[in-house]
Amino acid sequence: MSRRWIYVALTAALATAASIWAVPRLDEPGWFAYVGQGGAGDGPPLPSLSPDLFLYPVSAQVVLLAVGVGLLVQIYSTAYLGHHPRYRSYALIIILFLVGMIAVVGTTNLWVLLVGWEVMGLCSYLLIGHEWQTAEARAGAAKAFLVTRVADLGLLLAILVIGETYGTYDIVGAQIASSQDGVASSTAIGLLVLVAVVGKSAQFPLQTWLPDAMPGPTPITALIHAATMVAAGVYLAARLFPFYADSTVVLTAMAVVAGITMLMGALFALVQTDLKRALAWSTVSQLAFMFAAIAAGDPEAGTDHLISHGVFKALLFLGCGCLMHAVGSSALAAMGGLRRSMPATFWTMSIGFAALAGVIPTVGFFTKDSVLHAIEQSAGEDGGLATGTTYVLLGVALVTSFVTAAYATRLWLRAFFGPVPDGRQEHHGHEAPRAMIGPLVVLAVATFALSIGQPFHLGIGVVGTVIAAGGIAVVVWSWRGGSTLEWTTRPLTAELGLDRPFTSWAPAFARGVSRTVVDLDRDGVDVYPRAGAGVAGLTSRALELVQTRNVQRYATVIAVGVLVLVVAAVIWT
Amino acid sequence: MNIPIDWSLVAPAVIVMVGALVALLVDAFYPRRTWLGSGLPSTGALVVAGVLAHVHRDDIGRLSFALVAIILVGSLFVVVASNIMNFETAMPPGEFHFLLMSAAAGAVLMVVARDLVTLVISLELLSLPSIALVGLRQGDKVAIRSAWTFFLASVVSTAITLMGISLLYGVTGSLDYVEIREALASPEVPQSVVAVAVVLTLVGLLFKLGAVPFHVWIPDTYVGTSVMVAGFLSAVSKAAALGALLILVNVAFPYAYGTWQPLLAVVAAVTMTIGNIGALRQSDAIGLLAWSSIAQAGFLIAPSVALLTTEGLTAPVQYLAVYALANLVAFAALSVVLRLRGSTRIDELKGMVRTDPWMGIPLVFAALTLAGFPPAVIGLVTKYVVIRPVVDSDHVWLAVVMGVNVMLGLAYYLRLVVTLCDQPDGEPYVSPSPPVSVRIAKTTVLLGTAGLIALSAWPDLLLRHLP
Amino acid sequence: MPLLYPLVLASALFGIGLYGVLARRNAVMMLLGVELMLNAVNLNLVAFDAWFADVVHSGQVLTLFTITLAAAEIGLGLAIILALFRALRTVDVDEVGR
Amino acid sequence: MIVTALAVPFVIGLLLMVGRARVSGPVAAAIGAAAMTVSLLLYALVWEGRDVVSGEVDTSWIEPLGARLHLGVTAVSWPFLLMTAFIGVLCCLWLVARDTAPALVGLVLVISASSLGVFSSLDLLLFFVFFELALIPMWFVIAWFGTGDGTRRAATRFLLFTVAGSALVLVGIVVIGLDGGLQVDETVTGSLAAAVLVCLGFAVKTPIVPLHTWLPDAHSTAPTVGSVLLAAVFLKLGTYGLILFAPLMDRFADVAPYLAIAGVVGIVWSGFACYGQDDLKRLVAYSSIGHMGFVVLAISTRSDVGLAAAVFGSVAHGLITGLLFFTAGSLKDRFGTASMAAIGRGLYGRTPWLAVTFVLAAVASLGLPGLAGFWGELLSLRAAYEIGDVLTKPVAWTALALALVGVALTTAYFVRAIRLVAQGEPVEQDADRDLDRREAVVLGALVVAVLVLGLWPAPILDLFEPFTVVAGVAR
Repeated sequence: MSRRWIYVALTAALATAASIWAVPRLDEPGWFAYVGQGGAGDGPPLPSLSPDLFLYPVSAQVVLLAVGVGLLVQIYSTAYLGHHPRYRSYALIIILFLVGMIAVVGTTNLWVLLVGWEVMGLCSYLLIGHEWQTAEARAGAAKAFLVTRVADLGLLLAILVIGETYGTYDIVGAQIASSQDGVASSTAIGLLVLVAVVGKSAQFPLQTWLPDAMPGPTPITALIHAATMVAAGVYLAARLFPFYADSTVVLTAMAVVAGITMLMGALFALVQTDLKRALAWSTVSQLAFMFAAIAAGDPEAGTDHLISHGVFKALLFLGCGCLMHAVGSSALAAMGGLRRSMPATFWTMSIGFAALAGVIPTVGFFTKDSVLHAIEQSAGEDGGLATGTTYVLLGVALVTSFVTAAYATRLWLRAFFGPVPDGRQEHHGHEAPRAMIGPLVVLAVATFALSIGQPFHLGIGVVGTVIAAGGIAVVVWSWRGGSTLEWTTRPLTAELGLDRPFTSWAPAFARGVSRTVVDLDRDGVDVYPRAGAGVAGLTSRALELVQTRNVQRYATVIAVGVLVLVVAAVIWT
Repeated sequence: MNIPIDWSLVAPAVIVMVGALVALLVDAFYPRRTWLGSGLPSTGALVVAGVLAHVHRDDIGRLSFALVAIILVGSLFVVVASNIMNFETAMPPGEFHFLLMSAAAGAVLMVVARDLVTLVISLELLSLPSIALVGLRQGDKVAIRSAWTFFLASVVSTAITLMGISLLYGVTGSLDYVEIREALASPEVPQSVVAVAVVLTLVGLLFKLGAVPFHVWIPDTYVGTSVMVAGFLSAVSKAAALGALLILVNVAFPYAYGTWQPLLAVVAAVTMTIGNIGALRQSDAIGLLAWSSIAQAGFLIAPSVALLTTEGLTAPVQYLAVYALANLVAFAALSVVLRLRGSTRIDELKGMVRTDPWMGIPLVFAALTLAGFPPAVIGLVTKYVVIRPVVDSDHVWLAVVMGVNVMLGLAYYLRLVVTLCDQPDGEPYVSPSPPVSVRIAKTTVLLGTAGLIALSAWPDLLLRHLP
Repeated sequence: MPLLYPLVLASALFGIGLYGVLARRNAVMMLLGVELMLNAVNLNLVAFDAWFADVVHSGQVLTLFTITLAAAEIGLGLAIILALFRALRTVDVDEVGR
Repeated sequence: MIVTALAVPFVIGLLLMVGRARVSGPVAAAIGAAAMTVSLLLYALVWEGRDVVSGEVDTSWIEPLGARLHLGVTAVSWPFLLMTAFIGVLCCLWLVARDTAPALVGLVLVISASSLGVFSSLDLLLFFVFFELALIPMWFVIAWFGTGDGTRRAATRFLLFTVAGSALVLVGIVVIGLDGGLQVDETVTGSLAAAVLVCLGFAVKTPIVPLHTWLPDAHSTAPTVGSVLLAAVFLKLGTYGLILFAPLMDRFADVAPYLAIAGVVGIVWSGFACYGQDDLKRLVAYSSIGHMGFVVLAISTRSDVGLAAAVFGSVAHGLITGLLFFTAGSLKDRFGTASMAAIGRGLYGRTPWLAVTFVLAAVASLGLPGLAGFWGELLSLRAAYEIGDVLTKPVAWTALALALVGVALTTAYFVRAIRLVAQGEPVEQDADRDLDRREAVVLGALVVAVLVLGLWPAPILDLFEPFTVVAGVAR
C-alpha cells in the first residue's frame, strides 16, 4: 500500500513544482503576447532541444489543469488499480505523460513541443494497452497510436514550414518575425496543423480511435482522453492560431470539421449503451465545440472551454470508474438505481452531467456560452469565416447543445435512477473507497469554483439555457412516460460505419499490399540476381560441353572465331 | 651478306639456350640421371641470363627488360619447383630441362623481337618445346592426348598467323616492325586487307595468351600435363605472348588502331567473362586455375586498348608480373599437394589452412591476389592499374565489364579460399617427413608468397620499378 | 605474271588445308592439312617477294624459315601421333578424343 | 593516434584468430572488448575540432597512382567512427559467453577495424582497400557462425552483391582518380560515368531497392553480432561512401533524382515488406532498408541539412538497429528462432525487461521524437522539403510525400510486431528467461545512447551548425 503512495508523492512533487511555476503566470497580461527573445535568421538552424520554457496565462491554466487532474487520477488509481500487478509501470507512465504535457504547454521551442506531443502519444498507447492481455485493448491501443501518429506528421511538416517561413523554430521568435515581415504560408501551416489536431483531438474524419481507446483503465481515460492529451490538440490549434488566422480556407475547413464532429459525436453519445463509450463520444463532440470557437476566430473561448471541459469530463470519467468499480461493467444495462447505494458518486456526477448539459451555474454553462457567443460575434466580421458559414456553424452548435443536454440527462437517468437490473445483487452497488471519492469531490467543487468570474452573454446565454432545458425536458418527459431510453437507431448505433475504413479497409489493404510486396520481393525483385546466376550456370555448363577433348571441334572453334573476328574487323575498318 | 646481330639483345636468350644444351649434355653423359644434375645448369643459365639482361637493360629497353625479367624469374621458379617431380621415373630430367629452357629461350626472344621473322621463329621455339613438355611424361595417356590437343591447336593458329604475316608482307613489303609502321602510315594501303592481316597476325599471340575463342586448348592441356608445366604455360608462355603482342602492336600497328582496338576490347571482355564463367563449375583446383588463367588473360588484354599510351603499355606488364607470381605460387603449392595427397580436387583441399598452414595460407593468398581482394592489396592495386588506361581511353563499358568480372571471379576464388579455411574432414593428414625435393618446392612457394605479401605491403615496389 | 594467280592458288591451298584439318578423321591427314596451309603461306610470301622485287628478300627468307618450321612441326606431330598410337592403338581423332 | 586506433583491434583480432586454440571464448571476448575500447577512446581523444582534419596522417604509398596513406578524422566521419567503435565494444561484450568461439571475436575485431579504416580514409584507394577488407571476414561470420539453413548461400549472396557493387565503385574511383586525383580533400570530377558508377555501387551496399535482396537473408541468418555489425556498421559503409563521394562529383546532380526516388520507394517497399514478416530478424533487416532510404534521400539533396541528416540518420540507425538486433538475438538465443509465431505472445508478462527493451527499440526505430531515430528522419524530410541544390521541386516533394507514407507504415509494422510479441495473453514457455547481466549491460548501454542522442542531439548536430566548411569534405 505504502509503495503506491510513492508514485502519488512523485506526482504531487511534480504538480507542486509546476504549480509554483505556473500560478504566478496566471495573472500575466496578454494572451500569448509577443514577449521574450528571438529573432529571424537567414534560415532555420538545425533543430535543438533547448527547453525554452515559458508560460503564458493560458498555458499556465492548462499546466495546472494537467497536473491537477494528473494528481487526482494518481490518487484515485491507488484505490482503483492499486492491486494491479503492473501498477508500477502504470503510475510511472502517468508521470512521464504529465512531463510530456508540460513540455507541450510550457515551451516555446517547437521541437520540444513535438517531443512532448509524441511522448504523450506513446504514453497514451502504452496506457490504453495496459490490459494487453485483452484483444480490445491491443486493438484500441494500436489504432490510437497509428491514427494519432499519422496525423502528427502534419505537425511535423507544419513545424518545418514555420521554420522555413520565419527562419526559426521558436514560436515566439516566429511570431515576432511574422509581426515584422507579415504572415506567410498561412494556409499551408494551418492545414497541416489542422491535420495534426484532427488526429490528436479525434475530430472527423479521424474520430474513431477515441471511443476505441476505452479499454484503457478508466482513470487514464479521465486523464488522457478528457483532460489533457486530446485537449492538447485544441491547445496547439490555439497556440499556433496567429500563424493561420488570416487564412479563410483553414478556418472554414476547421469550422466544417468542428460542425460535423460536434453533432455526430453528440448523436452517437445519445444512442450508446455503454456509459464510458458515450462519454468518449461526448468528449469528441465537446472538443469540436472548442474548435468551433477557434474557427470563429476566438481561440480564447476555445481554451476556456478546454479547461472547463477538462475538469467536468475528468469528473465524469472518474465517476464512471466508481460505477464500474461497483457493478463491474461500464454497460448502462448493468447500472440503474445506483442513486441510493452510491450517494457521493451520484451527487458529484450529477454536477458533472449538469456541467456537460450546460446548466447554470456550472462552469460548463459559462464556457459553452462563451463559445456560442464567439461564433455569433464572428458573423459579419472582416476576414475569418464567411457569414453564411458562421450561421450554419451556430445552428449546428445550438442543435448540438440540445442533443448534449439530452444525452447527459439520459445517461444520468439510466445510471442512477430506474430499476436495479436483475442480475445485480444489491450489495454490489456499494460506494467507492475514499481515495476515489475524494478526487470526485475536488473536481465537483472545481466545476463550480471555476465559474467564478466567467463572463456571461445575455442573449446567447438565454438561448443556450432554453435549448439545454429543452433537451433535458424532452428526455425527462420521455422517461416519465415510461421509456427505457434504449434508443437503438441502427445507423447511429453502428456509428455510421465510419469506423470501417480504419478497422477493416486499411488493415486489409496493408495486408494485401504487404503480401504482394513480400511475394514480389522474393519472386520479382530477386529475379535478376537469380537469373544472372542461372545464366552463368548454364553458360558454364555449355562451356563444359565444348570441352570435349575432340581436337577437331577445337580447331573448328578457332577457325570460326578467326572468321568472325576477320569479318568484324573488315566491317569496322 | 652481312647481317648485323645485336648481341646485347640476343645474349640472354642465347645463354638460356646454352643452358638448355648443357642440361641435355649433362644428362646424357652423367650416368645417374638425377633431377639436380640437369637442374643446376638450368638454374645457373637462367641466373646468368638475368644478370646479362640487367647489364644490357638499356639496350633492351625498359619494357622488354621487364618482360624478360618476368620470364626469367618465372622460368627459374618453375625449374626450382619442378624438383618436386624428381621421384617420377616417367619424367626424364634431361629432356624436361632442355625443353623447358628452350621454351624459355623462345619466350625471351619473343619479347625482344623487332621483326616478324624473329617473332615467328621465337614463337615456334616457345611452342614446340612446350608441346613436347606437355606430352613428356612417358606412358601417360592423358598427357599425350593433351599434347596432341595443344599441338594441333597450336599449329593451326601458327599457320593462320603466318598467313597474316604473309598478307602483311604483301601490303607493306617488309617484315620489320618499324618499316611496317611506316608503310601502314600511308593512306594508300588497302585498309580491309590490312585489317585482315592484322587480325590474322594477332591470332597466334592471342592463342598463346588463351584469349577466347582460342582458349579451348587450355583447360585440357593444363589438367592433362604435370602441374609445373601448366604453371609454366600459364605464367611464362603468357608473359611472352603478351609482351610480343604489346610490342608488335605498339611498334608496328599504331596506324591500324581502328582494327585492333575494338578487336582487343571485345576479345578482352569476352575472354574474361567466359573464363570466369567456365571456372564456376570446376571441381578440380587445376581446372579452376586453368579457367581463371583464361579470365586473367582478359584482364591482361583489356588495357591494351590504350596501347599507344605509356600507361597502356606498362599496366598490363605490372598486372602480368603479379598474376604470374601468384599463379606460379598456386601451381607450385598444388604440385606439392598433388605429390603428398595424390589429388588436386577442391574437396581434398578442405581445411588445409588449419592442417597445413604453410601450404594453405600461400594458396589462400595467391587466390586472393588473383581475385584482387584485400588483404592481397597488390591484386587489388593491379586491378586498379589495368582499369585505369581502359577508362582513360574512354572504354568505360569495358571497365564496367572488368568490374563485373571481378565479382564473377570472386565467386570461385571464394570457394577455393573458404574450402581451404574450412574445418577439415576426418583425420588431419600428417605427411611423413618430406623429402628434400618437397622442401625445395615448399620453399619456393613460401618465397613467392613472401614476395606477394611484400608487394601488398608496399605496392610502390612494383609499380615504380616495373617497367 | 599477275599477282592474282598465285594469291588465288594460295588461298585455295589454305582453304583446302583448313578443310583437311577440320574434316579428316585421321591424325596424319590432319597434319597434311596443316602442311598445305603452311605451303599456302610460302606461296604467298614468294609471290609478294617477287612482285615487290624485294632487295633484301625478306619474303623468301621467311619462306625458308617456314619450311624449316614446317619440318619441325611435322616431326613433332608425327612423334606425338606415334605416341598416341602406342597409347591408344588408334590415330582416329574421334577415338582419341573419347 | 589513428594508426594505433586501427592497429590495436586489427592485430589483436589476428592474434585471436591464430591463437584461437589457446584462449577461451569469454577471455577472448574480454580482450576484444578491451581492444575496441582502446580504439574508441583514441578516436574520441583524437578530435581537434570540426574545422580541421584531426589526427591527420599523410605519407606516401603508391606514388605512380597518386595514392597516399592518408588518414584523418573529419566532422563527417567522427560520428561514424565513434559509433562503429562503440558497436564493436558492445559486440565483444555480447560475446562474453561460455559458448563463444574465440575466432568469432577475432573476426569481429577485424571487421570493426576495417570499417574504422574506411571511415578514417581520406584517400579513395585506401578507402576502397578497407572497404573490401571486411567482406571476407564477414562471409566467415555469416557462414560459419550463422544459424539456420543456407547460411553459406546467404553469405555468398551477400559477398557477391557487395563485390559487384564495390567493383563498380572501383571503376568510379578510377575515373575520379584520373580526373582529379585520389585525395578526398582535393579531387573533383565532372564525369557522369563516375557519378553513375559510384552511386550504383554504393546503392548495393546501402542498400537501395531494388538492389537489396541480399540483405534480408544475410541479416537473418547471421549470428547476433554478425547481424549487428552488418546493420549498424556495414550499411553505413554504403551511406558514408555516398556522403563522401557526393561532393566530389559534379554530375551527382544527374543521378540524385533517381537516388532520391529509389530511396523513398525503398522506404515504402520495406514498410510493406515488414508488415508481412513473421521472422523478427528479417523484419528488422527490412526496416533497415527503409531507414537507409531516409539517409539516401537526405544525401541526394546534397545540401547542408541533408549532410547533417545523413550523418545523424546513419549513426542513429546504427545504434537503434544494433539494439533491435541484440534484442532479436536474445530472443533467438532463448527460443531458437526469431519467428514471432514461435516466440509467442505476451512477452510483457513472461520476460518483462526484454519486452520493454524491445518495445523501446521498436519505438525508437519508428522515429518517435525524443529518441535517436527521430532527428535523422526529420532532417531528411526537411532536406527534401528544402529541395537542396540538385533536386527539382516535383522530385523532392514526391519523395517527401512517399517518405511520409513510409513513416506511417513504419509505425504500423512496429505496432503490429509489438502486438504480436510483447502484448497478448502470455503462454509460458520453458525458455522464458529475462535478461541476464551480459545482455542487460549491452542493451542498457544502447538504450542510454539512444535516449541521450534523442534528447540531446546537439553533439552531432553541432558539427554541422552553423553550416560552414566541414573540414575534409570539399564543399
